[in-house]
Amino acid sequence: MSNSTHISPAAPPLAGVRPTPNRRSLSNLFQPEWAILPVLVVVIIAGAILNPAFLSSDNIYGVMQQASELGILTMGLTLVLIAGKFDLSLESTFGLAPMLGVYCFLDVSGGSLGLMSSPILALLAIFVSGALIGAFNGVLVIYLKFNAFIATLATLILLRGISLGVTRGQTLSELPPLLTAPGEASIGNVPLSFLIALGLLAMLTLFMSRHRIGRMLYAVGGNSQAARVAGIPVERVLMWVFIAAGVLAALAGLLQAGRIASIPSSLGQNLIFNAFAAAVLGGVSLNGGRGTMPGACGGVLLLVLIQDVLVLSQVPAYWINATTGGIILVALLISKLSGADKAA
Amino acid sequence: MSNSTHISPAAPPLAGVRPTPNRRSLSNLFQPEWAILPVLVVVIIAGAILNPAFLSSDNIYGVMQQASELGILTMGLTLVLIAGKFDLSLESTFGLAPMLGVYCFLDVSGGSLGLMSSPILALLAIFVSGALIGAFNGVLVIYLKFNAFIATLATLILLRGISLGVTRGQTLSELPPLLTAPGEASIGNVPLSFLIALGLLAMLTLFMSRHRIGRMLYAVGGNSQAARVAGIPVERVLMWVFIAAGVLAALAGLLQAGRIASIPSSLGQNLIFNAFAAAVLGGVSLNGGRGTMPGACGGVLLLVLIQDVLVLSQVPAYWINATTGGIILVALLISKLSGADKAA
Amino acid sequence: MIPATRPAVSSTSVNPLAAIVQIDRAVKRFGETVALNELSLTISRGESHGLVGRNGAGKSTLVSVLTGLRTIDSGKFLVNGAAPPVLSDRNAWREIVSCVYQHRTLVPDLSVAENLYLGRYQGKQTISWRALNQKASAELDSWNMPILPNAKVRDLGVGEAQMVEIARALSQGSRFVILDEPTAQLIASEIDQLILRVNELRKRGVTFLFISHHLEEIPQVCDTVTVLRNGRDVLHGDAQKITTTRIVSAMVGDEATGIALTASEHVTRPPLSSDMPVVLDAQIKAAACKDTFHLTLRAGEVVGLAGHSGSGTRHLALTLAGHNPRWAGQIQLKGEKVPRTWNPSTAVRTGISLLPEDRIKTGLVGGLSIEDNITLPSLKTFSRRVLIDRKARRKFAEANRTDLGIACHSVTQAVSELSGGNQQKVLLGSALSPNPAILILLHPTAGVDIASKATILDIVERRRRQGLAVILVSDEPEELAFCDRVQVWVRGEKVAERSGMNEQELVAAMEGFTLPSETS
Amino acid sequence: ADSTMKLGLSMPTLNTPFFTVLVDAATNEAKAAGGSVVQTTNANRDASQQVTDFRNLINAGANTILAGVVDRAAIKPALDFAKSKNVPVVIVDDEPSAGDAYAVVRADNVGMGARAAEALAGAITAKSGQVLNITGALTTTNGRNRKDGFNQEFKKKVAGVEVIEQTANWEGPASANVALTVLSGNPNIIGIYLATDTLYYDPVAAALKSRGRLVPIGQPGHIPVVAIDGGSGALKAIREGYLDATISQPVTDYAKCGVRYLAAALKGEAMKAGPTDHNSTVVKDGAYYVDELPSPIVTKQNVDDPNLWGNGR
Ligand SMILES: Nc1ncnc2c1ncn2[C@@H]1O[C@H](COP(=O)(O)OP(=O)(O)OP(=O)(O)O)[C@@H](O)[C@H]1O
Ligand SMILES: Nc1ncnc2c1ncn2[C@@H]1O[C@H](COP(=O)(O)OP(=O)(O)OP(=O)(O)O)[C@@H](O)[C@H]1O
Ligand SMILES: [Mg+2]
Ligand SMILES: [Mg+2]
Repeated sequence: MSNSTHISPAAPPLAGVRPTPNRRSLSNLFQPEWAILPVLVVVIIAGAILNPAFLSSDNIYGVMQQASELGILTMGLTLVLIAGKFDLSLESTFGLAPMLGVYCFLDVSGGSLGLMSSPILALLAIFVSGALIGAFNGVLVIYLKFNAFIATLATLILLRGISLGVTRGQTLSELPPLLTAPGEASIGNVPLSFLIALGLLAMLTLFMSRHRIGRMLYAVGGNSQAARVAGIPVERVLMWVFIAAGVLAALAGLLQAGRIASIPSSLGQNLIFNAFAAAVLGGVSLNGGRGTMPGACGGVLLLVLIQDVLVLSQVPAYWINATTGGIILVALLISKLSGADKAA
Repeated sequence: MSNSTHISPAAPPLAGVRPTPNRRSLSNLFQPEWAILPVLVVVIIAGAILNPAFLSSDNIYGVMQQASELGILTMGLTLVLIAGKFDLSLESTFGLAPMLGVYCFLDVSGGSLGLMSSPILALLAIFVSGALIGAFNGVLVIYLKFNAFIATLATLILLRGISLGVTRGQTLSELPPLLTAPGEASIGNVPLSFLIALGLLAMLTLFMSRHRIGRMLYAVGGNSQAARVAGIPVERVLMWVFIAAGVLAALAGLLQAGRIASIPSSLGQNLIFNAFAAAVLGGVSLNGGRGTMPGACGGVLLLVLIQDVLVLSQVPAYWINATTGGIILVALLISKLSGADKAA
Repeated sequence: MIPATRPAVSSTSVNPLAAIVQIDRAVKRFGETVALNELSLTISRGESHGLVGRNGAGKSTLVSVLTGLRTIDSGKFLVNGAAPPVLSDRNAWREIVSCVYQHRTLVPDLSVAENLYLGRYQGKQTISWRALNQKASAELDSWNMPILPNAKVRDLGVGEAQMVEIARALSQGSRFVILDEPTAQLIASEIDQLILRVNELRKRGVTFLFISHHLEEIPQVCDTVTVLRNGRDVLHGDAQKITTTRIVSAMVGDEATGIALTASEHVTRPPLSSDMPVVLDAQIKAAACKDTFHLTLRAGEVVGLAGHSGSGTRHLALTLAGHNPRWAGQIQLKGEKVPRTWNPSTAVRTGISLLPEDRIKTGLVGGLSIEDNITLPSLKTFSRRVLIDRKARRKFAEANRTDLGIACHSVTQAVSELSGGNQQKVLLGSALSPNPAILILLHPTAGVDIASKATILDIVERRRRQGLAVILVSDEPEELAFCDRVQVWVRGEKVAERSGMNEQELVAAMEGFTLPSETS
Repeated sequence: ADSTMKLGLSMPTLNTPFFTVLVDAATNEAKAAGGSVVQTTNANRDASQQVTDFRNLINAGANTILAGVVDRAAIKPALDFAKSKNVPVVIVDDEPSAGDAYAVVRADNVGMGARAAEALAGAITAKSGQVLNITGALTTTNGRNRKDGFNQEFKKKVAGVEVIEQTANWEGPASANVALTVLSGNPNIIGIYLATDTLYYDPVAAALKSRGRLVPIGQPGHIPVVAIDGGSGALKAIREGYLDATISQPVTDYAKCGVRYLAAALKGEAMKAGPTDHNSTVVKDGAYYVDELPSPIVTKQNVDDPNLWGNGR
C-alpha cells in the first residue's frame, strides 16, 4: 500500500559495514515479539489490577482457547503476507470448510447431504475443502494476476454466500466427538487446541527461518523479480502458500466449531480483521517479505487479552467496541514506537 | 499489495506500461469505462430479459438513488486510492458523521445531546465531523506513518464503536426536511441525490484530469518520492485527500439517511467493501497512481445493477449473496481481460 | 583507470559449433517500440563479447532474451546450437547463463549472504546460517568488500549492492556470464576489482557478454565488440583493433559530428566573469560530515562535490535541496536566509531543483506520461485560472522532447517504457522546467551513453550560460571535468577545493591520498 | 388488481434459523392459499437495504409483502413506498415506529425479555450474586428490547442481584467467550439469560461444559439458564434437563397469520380489532392493528408440545 521509502539522507548507507553489530540472523527471528512484549506486559498488568480473576485458571483457559483459534488463522494469513500477497477470504474458509465437511459426510441436525455418515471422512473433507479454497484463491491471484485484495474480497463474499446457501441459515449442531474434541478437549488444564497451536507455531517458526522453502517465501515477498531470476519457482511457491493458508484456516475453524459444539452459518465472520490486526501488531509487513510467526502470535495474544480484559472490567456494553478500537490504535502506536511495525 | 516501482526486464505487467501508449492521455480519461461498458451492457440486457420491470421507471429510480450514495462514497475512496493510500474507515464516517451532526444539534427521537436544535448547524456539523475524521486518519497514515490498511481498520472499529455508544444503539428518526431532502427529494422523476452525484462526478473528473492538484495526486500515488523531489508538498496534498474523502463519505451517509428517513447506528456497515469492489471494477489501481472517477462510477453502477437484477430475477434468496460474489468475480475477470484493471 | 592488462585469449574465430549463442534476425517489439530490429549476433565459447549502444539501442532487451526472461517475436535464437529452454524453466536457464541485470535483483530485507546464494541452498532442505555466512564472508573477502554477510541488503550503499550482485553472478560458476552495465554505479577501485576478476575467469574459459557505456573498459575486457543502434547490430569487430571513434560514430550514426562539437564545448569554456551575482551562500553542519560545509555559488558557476559513496556529498546535496528535515547551519538564497523549515517544495519554489541519482526509485513517476513528468514541478505555471492549459503544456513538453533529444514516439508515452538514458533526459527536463536558479545534479550521467551524456551536459551548459548555477555531485572524473571548481570530500571531511584538477589528482583525492591542496 | 397472492418476503437476515423457519412457513402458507412467493430478500441486517428490497419486491411483481424488520424507524420509507403502490404489508416479529402497515403480527420482545426474567427469577436458588445477560447486537431493535425487557423486570423481581450485561452481537463464538470470561471473573454467577438460544445456547453450554459447570437441573452447581427463541436445540436441552426454560417465539404462527391477513387484505377486507381464531386478540395500538401472538414459555412440562416451532420438521 504505502511505500514510505524515503529519499531522506538519514538512511545511513554504511550501516552494513563491519563496525555495525552482528544482530541480524537473531533479530530476524526475535525482534518482533520483543517489540510487542512491552504492550503485552502492560495489558496483563492492567488486567490483573482491574480484576484479579484475570489470572484465574478459568480465564486463562478461555484465553488459550480463543488465542489458539485466532492464532492458527493468523499463522495462515502471515504465510500469505510474508509472501507479499493478501487473503481476506480466509475468514470464510474458516467457516465454510468445516461446514462443507460436516454437511457432506455427516447426518447432523440442521441439515446434511445425507450421503453417508463418517466422521473421519468429514474431518478429511474439512481440510481438503480448505486446501481447495486456498488453491482457488491462488489461481485467481497468481495465474489470473488479480489484485489479491479485491480477488479475495470477491471470494469472501462468494464463500460466505455459499455457506448461507448450503445450510439455508441453519446451524449445524450435535457434531460427533471426533470433530469437537480438537476444539473442546483439554489435557490437564490446558486446552488441546492450545497445544495444537503451539506445535504449529514451533513448526512454522523453524520452517520460516531454517527451511529453504521458508526462506524462498521471504525472497518472493521481498522482491519477486529477484526471486524469479534466482530460479525460485515463484508461482508454485505462492500456490502452496495459499493452499497452506486455506488448510490452516480450516483447522482454526474446526477448533472453534468444536469449542461452540456447533457450526452457525456465520462462523468466522469478521474474524479476518482481527487476524490482520494481530499480524501487523506482531510486526508482519503488509508489503511482504518481513515478519515472523512468533511475532504474529504475540499480536494474537495481545488482541485476545484486550478483549478479555475489557469484558472482565465490565466496560459498559455500548462502549466496548469503541474501547477495543481505541486500544488497538494505542497498541499499534506503541508497537510502532518500539519498532516492530517496520511495515508502516 | 507489493508495489515494485523499478523497471525490470522480466516484469510483463510493468508498472505503468501501456500497450498502446499514443492513446494514453485520452485513455487516461476514458479507457476504464470503455472497459467496464461491455459488462454493464450485458447486465442491463440480462436484466431487461429476465424481468421487464427492470426498465420500469420505479426500478430505475431506485437504482439511481443507491448508485448515487455508493457512488459518492466511492469517489471519496477513489481519491484516496489514486493518491496511493487506503481508507477502510470511510464506511464508519458514512454512518458516524450524520449521526454526530444530528445528535449534537437536533432534538430528534432516538436520543440527542439536546444543546439546541438547528438543522443548518446539524448539516454543517455533519460535514465538519466528516472532515475531522478524515483529518484524523490522515494524521495516522501520513505523519505517524502507519500502514494505511491497518490504521484505518482500527479507526473503523473505533468509529463504529462510537456510533453505537453515542446513541446506545438507538435509531435517530424524524429528521428535519433540510436533512432528508437531499436523499429523498426528486426533481421530475430523477432523485436529487442522483443529480448531486452527477455534479460531483463532473467536477471531480475535471479536477483529476485538468487541475494541477489532480495531476499531483496521480504523481503522489505513482511515486511519492518523485513527487517530493518535484517539489510537491506530498504530506499536505495527502492530508487534503483524506479530508475530502471524509467529507464525501459524510455526504453519502447524509443521502442514505435521507432516503431511509432515519439514522440507525449500523448506517453504512459493510459498505466500504462495495466501494472497493466498485473502484477496482472501474479500473482504479490499489497500488496508487492509476484510475479515473468515471471508471469508478461505472463500477458502482455495475454493482448496484447486479444486486438489482438478482432480486428481480428470482434467484433463490439463500443463494443471492453467493451469486453476487460469483458475478463480481466474473465482472473482474471481464474488466481485466478488456484491460481496465491494470492494478492486479 | 588501470592499464589494460588483458591476457591474450585465442580464437575469436566464430565457429558455429563453438557458438554459445546464435541469434539471427531477431525482432522484439514493445507496443510500437521496436527494441530488437532484425538483430543478428553470435557469441562463441570462450570469447568475451562487448556490447555497446546508445540508451534504448536494445541492449537490456537482448539481455532479457538471452537470459530467458523474454522471447523474441520472430527470428532464430539458438543456445549451444539447440533451441533455448522454455521461459518457465528457470533452473535450465541458470545452467546456461548467469547475469547481472541493469536493474537491481536483490531482496532488500534478506541478508547479503542469503542474497548471494538465493535459490541455490545446495539441495539440502534446512539452512545452516553459520555455514552460509562463512561461505558468504569468504566470497566477500575475495572481493575485499568490507561488508558483513548478515547485513541486510536494504542497508547497503548503491555501489556495495552492485558489487554483491556481481559477486553473486560470478560465484555461480556458470560458463557464460552477462554483465549489463555493471560498472555504472561503481567507483574506480571497484571497477578495477571487477575487471581483474573478469579476466581471471576468462583465462579459465568463461564466456562473457559485457555491456557498458564506459567505452574505455571495452578493450580492457573484450575480444570482440558489437555495436547496437535502434535494435540493429550496426558494427562488429575486434575490440582491440577497432577505434573508439569508429564505435562512437557507429553508435550515434550520422549525428557523430554534432556530438564531437557539444562534447568538446564545455572543456574549452571561457572563464566565469567575476561580476556574476552570488546566488547561494551556505554553511551546513551535517550529521554526516565532520567538517562544516561552506559554499558560495555565483550565477553561471558549476561547482563539483566529488566523493565516493559514504563521503557525505550526497547528504550535503540533499540537505541543500531541502530533503533533510534535521539540518543545521544556514543557507542564503539570492541574499535571503531560507527558513528552518527548509523542505523540497519550498526549495523548488524558491529556485533549487534536484536531479536525484536513482531515477526509477526517486525521480520519475513510471506510470505517468513524459509530458506529466516533465511538467510536474512547474504545473502551476501552466494553470490558467483553475484548470491546466493543455496546449501550452503540450507545447512545452514537445519542446523539451526535441531539445533533450528524448527517443520516444509521443510525449504521452509512459516513462516506464523508456530506456535508462531517455528516462534520465526526461528527469533533467523535469528538473529544469520550473527554471531554477540552482540545479543540483547527483551522478547525472551514470548509466547514460556517450552521445546522451554529451546532450545532457550540453543542455546544462546552455542553461549555465543563461545564468544557471550548478552543483554537481559525482565521483566520475569525466563528469567533474565539467566543473569550474571542485570540492573533494572523503568520509565527511573536505580534503580539497580547487579548480582545474586533472583526472589523476581527482581520483587520488577521492581515494583519500592527500595532495598539496592550495585551495583556490 | 387480481387477488391471487404474489407474496414478497423481506427478511432482515437469513443466517439465523428463526428466519429460515419463518420463510419456509410463509411460503407453504402462501402456496396453500393458492398464491406464490415472488421473491425472498435478505437485507443482511442493513436498514437501507430493506428499503431497497421493498422497492425491488414490488418491482418484481409482489402484490403483498410480509416483512421482518431490520430497524423500526428506518423501515418507514419502505412502508410509504408500498403504500404508494397500494401493496398491503404485514410486519412480523416487531412493530414499526412509523409508516402504514395493514397489520402487525408480533410477540412483544420486551415482554419476552420480561417473561424470561420472571422465569429466571423463579429458577435461581441463591439470592445473592450476579446474573449474566448475554444480549444480541445492540444495533438491532430486538437486541435492545430483549435486553431492556429482561433488565427492568428482573430488577423488579429480585432485589440485590446485579445484572452483568455483555453483548455477543448475535454471534455464537462471542457468546461462548463472554460466558467463559464473565464466569471466571465472577465465581458466583447464579443465572444466565440468553437473548437467543438458536445462536447462543450451544456455544454457552459447550463453554460451561469445558469448565465442568454444565450441571443438570436439580443437581448442586447447576446454573439456571433461560433464553428466548425456542429453537430445536434449546428444546432438546430442556428435555435433557440442562436448560431451565425458553420463551418460544411463535415463528410459524407469525407466518401463518401474516399470510392470512395479507390474503384478506387482497380481498379488500379491512382489519378489525377483537379476538381471533388462534387464541389471541387484535388490538389497535396507535396506527397499527397488532395481533399479539402468545409466546409460550417452554419448560420441561410443555416441551413436547407439537405446536412449538422448535418441534417442527
Ligand atoms: N542523516 C544522517 N545522519 C547521520 N549520519 C548520516 C546521515 N546521512 C548520512 N549519514 C552518514 O554519513 C556518511 C555519508 O553519507 P552519504 O549518503 O551522504 O554519502 P554518499 O557519498 O552520498 O553515499 P552514496 O554515494 O552511497 O549515496 C555515511 O557514513 C552515512 O552513514
Ligand atoms: N518493458 C518495456 N515496455 C515497453 N518498451 C520497452 C520495455 N523495455 C524496453 N523498452 C523499449 O525498448 C527499447 C530498448 O530498451 P533497452 O532497455 O533494451 O535499451 P538499452 O540499450 O538497455 O538502454 P540503456 O543503455 O539506457 O539501458 C527502448 O526504446 C525502450 O523504450
Ligand atoms: Mg539497459
Ligand atoms: Mg555519493
